[in-house]
Amino acid sequence: MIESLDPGTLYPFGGAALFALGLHGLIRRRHLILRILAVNIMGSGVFMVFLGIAARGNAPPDPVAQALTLTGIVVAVSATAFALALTVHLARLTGYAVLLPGPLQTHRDSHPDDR
Amino acid sequence: MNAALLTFDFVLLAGLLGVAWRCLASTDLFRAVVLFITFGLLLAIAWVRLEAPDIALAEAAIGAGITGALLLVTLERLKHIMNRPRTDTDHDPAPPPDPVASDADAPGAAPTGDAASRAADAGNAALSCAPAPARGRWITLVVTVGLAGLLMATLATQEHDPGLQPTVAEHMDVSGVDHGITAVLLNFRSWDTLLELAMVLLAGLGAWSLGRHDALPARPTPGPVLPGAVRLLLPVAIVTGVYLLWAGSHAPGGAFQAGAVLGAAGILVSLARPHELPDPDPRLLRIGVTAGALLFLAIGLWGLFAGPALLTWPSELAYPLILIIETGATLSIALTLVALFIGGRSPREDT
Amino acid sequence: MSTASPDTLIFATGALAAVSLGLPLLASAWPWQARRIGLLGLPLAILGLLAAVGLFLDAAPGMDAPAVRVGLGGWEAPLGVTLHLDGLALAMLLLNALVALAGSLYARGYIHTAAGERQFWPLWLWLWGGLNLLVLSGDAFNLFITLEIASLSAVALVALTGDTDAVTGAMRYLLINLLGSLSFLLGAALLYGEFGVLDLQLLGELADDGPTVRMAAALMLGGLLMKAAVFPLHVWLATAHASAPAPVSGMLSGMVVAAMFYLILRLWLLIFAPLGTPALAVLLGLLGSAALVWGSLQALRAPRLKIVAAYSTVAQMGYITLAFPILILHPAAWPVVVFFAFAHGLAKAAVLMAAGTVQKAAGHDRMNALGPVLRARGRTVFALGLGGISLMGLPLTGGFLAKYLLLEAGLLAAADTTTIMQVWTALWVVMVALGSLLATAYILRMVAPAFAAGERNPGGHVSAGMEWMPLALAVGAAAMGLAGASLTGLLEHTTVAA
Amino acid sequence: MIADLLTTVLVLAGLAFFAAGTLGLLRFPDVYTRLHALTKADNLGLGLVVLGLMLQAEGPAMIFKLALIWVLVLAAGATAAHMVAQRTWTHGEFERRE
Amino acid sequence: MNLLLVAAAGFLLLTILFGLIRVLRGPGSGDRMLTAQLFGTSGVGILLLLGFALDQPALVDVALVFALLAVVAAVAFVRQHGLPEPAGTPMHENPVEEQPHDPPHNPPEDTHDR
Repeated sequence: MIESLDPGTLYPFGGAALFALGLHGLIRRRHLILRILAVNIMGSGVFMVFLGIAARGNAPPDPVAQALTLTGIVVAVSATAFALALTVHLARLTGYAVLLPGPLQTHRDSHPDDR
Repeated sequence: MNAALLTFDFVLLAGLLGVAWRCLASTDLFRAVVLFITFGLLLAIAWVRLEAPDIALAEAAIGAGITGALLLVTLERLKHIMNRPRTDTDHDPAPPPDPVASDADAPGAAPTGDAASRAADAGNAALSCAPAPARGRWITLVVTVGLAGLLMATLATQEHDPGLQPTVAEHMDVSGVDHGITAVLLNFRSWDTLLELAMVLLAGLGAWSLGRHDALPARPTPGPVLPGAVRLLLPVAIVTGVYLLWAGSHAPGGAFQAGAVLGAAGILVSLARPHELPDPDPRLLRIGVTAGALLFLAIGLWGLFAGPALLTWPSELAYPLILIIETGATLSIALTLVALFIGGRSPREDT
Repeated sequence: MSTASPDTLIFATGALAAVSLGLPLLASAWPWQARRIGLLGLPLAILGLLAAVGLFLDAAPGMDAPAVRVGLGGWEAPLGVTLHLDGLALAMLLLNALVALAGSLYARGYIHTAAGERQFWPLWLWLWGGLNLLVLSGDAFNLFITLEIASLSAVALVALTGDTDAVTGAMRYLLINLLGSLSFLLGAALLYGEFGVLDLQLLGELADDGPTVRMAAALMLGGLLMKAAVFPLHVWLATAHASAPAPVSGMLSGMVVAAMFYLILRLWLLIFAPLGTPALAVLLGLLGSAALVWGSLQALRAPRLKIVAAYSTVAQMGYITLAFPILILHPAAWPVVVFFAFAHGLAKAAVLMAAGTVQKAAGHDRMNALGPVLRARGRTVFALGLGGISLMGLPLTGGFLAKYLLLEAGLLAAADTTTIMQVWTALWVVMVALGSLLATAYILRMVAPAFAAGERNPGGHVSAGMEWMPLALAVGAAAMGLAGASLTGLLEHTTVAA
Repeated sequence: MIADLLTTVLVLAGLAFFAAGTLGLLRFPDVYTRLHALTKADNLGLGLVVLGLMLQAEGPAMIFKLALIWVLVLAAGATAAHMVAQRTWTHGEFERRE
Repeated sequence: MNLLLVAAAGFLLLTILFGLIRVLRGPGSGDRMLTAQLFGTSGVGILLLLGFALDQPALVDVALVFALLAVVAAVAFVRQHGLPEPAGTPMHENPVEEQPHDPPHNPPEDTHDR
């Protein structure tokens, strides 16, 4: 059992667990900063699966999977940076950094003319 | 020996999952961010264990240097916005309820502790957030645990597949570099890398389109410590960035790691700001941010007309071409990361 | 052998990809001229595209494989990234070109502040370019990056208006997109783990019926269904589409949602078709029907023009989700999805841009106070009506053609299946008819104030482009009913897994 | 052989300082005392580990790189400790252990 | 020899996990920042030990980058960026002239967090 558990098989399991943990956090927590952290943790889970696949077996690691992970990390960083900028912008506008519940806030039935 | 490594892996994975869980379950944003920075550190060590030093390098440069600083400054901006006296009523007629009052009952939000640190964080009251709502707790838990189980079961059925490692090794001599990952990134799958540069640029454009950045006056510090540290770290960071860029062709390193290190150095200078930051002409800044991808595409077009397809490098010219592209990419990435850190477009652009 | 040698087609594919990336890059490097780059570059790119379609149509019969595959960087499939150009891809490129061109001419008048133009045009060209690259790409990981590019530019464009609803909608849209992209990437990672290959066509040949393919299908299609706002995951659509600038709403409802369904269709045709089970058919059918009913009811209730159009998108996406159960039983009917994408894309873009014109003229788009403006602006109301007719599916319009083909495929599928599936297929056919009825209701609700007598007040100034473009798109949606044959001809040359 | 023995001793000593640093961080009452624990782990803990590893290094380039890393960590530790202390001092009222 | 280095790396990893208690419990943000700084140093230590244990010299470069950037997070924590928006140019003025439908709705009634 010990030999079969080389990093190539162990870490993808960790990656799957991180993906699920991040998804749980993304659904449960409503503050935007925590949701962005949850998305990052999910991304790290996916990259751990990718790198686990690259490191399988005792052959030298697969450079294509590692290159894809590097590309994925840079894409994740830029998406996170933009998400943080959007969060600050939303906080400036509404005073809150949380997505208000309810599907649509733009129903104007509370508008004076409509009543 | 590999028993020791195996226990190391188990402890590392347990640590990663524990830190991630505590980070997402915390009711204080600052604690979540610090836990996330620790998560990035443990992640870099995990990439080392998976024999991927390049990715560990990128994770270190981006996790420690860029994401950590970006999150901390975002928290400061949120705190500044929340605590700002709501004089501008046109945006929000009713002032938002006082955060401390509404969250006083939140469990775990007000830990006991020594007065100084507590007082130091009086301003942090805006950074506490309510714990997750009670309803829907079990459904989400069942769904996510089920998903994790399914994923692990699927991964367990997959037996070892050599992947593309043999094919890459076969074509290494033609690729112009002799480090596998750089060959894949800049020769075999260069289209992915070009689109990824576009993605970094697009994030910069998106952040700029939202609004202008705050004023950035010089902020001299009372003591000599910060300027001294910046004076020491800046040259070393630049030299390390150039070294990583150069080493990319035959050892772990490359455009993104170098760009991230130079970007982190830029962020350090924009934070310390011993003297007025040079406010570049917005037109030059826009060209500088786009230069990396434009140069990459321009060189690629030559392949479209002469060679079999777009982005083809002739094998004898491959190494110099790849080096030029990597240099352009490094500068553009560093510039974009600093611009993303500063936040908005420069006020000079709209005058 | 074919007259136009394939290497002109290979050059054309490479050139299409280079232009789709080059234009946005130029606009980002020189935003002060971004508007001119857009207005000059887009028509030229579309002329190139038409030339490529011509080349493809007369070269395709002679080619053995019905697709042009270009290994970028000179590296063939397993190692390099391959562009994949076939009938389906060309059809979606055409749709993207039409909606983007109309949107650009519309945006010429809609956005007139210099600061606004500097921010709008680069992002707008990135959205168009990102969708082009998405349609051209034939590699799983490359699809992930193009999905991210298209989604990020769409989110930035939605947030451009800067008011509370727009930024809230944009944030919700961003989170859904990130979640969808990550699950797509995890699916691709699983496929790579099992088969060691990322190219879609090679994956199609290697894919068996094992747990990995099943799990990858769930993750990738689930992520894409989230981005395509299929019923249970559609929450983000109304806020984002209703509060975005009008040309962006047109592009989002017209092309972005259709591109996600294109990707679902592409993955279905190449890799995941053997996984289609009757149970999945029933599930998708129920989702589609629920979307149809729920979207139409919300559209009937919504107080604002743009929100009616946004909820009608949720409803019309129900049609495409309904097409898949029939596809599982009768695989040869897959062009129905493309017909729906075309008809809905053109019609919905026309309706949303017309709504934008009305909003610009009247200062608001609350429907109970739009009577005077609608009565005064004949062209815009005609565009609204004509687009609406195509959405309803009245005869001779594009919508009718798509619904007719769907019903025909439904009846064919019902002919040779078990009795239970026949009952379910009959239910889907009834739902399609019901959907048309509900669509008629909310379209007429939009246009009705124009026919009542009352004072006429054209409201604020609106540029010529904002009046003519919705009309042009609406006429295009209607004329598509007559051009069915050429679209079918184009779609014949598509790679479908053996 | 001697080198391996020396390395073992030095690395173990370094670990002792790391342990002391972590223990101090957990046990000390307030911010100002905790930062002393942190800086001990920095300069001595890592210093001894780096010294131990220098014996294993092949060329002078690696030895120089290890020394550079140690100097950088020293600078980082000192700067961070100073600034955190200054910020807590200015923002929080002075907390003295009666 | 390699066994010792790996064991040492494992020990440092354990010190990080123990240090987490201070991050979780630490009343003030200053404590948490200090702990993050200590983790940075322990991280450098682990990387160096693993670098020599698995003889991958590239890990020393990773440790170098970590050492270099450890101070950026601390400086970001200390140098608040909370500066007022530039005077007279509200941050979120609409670049695209969108007719404001009307003043935004009043804040939601139910309990919400920030």
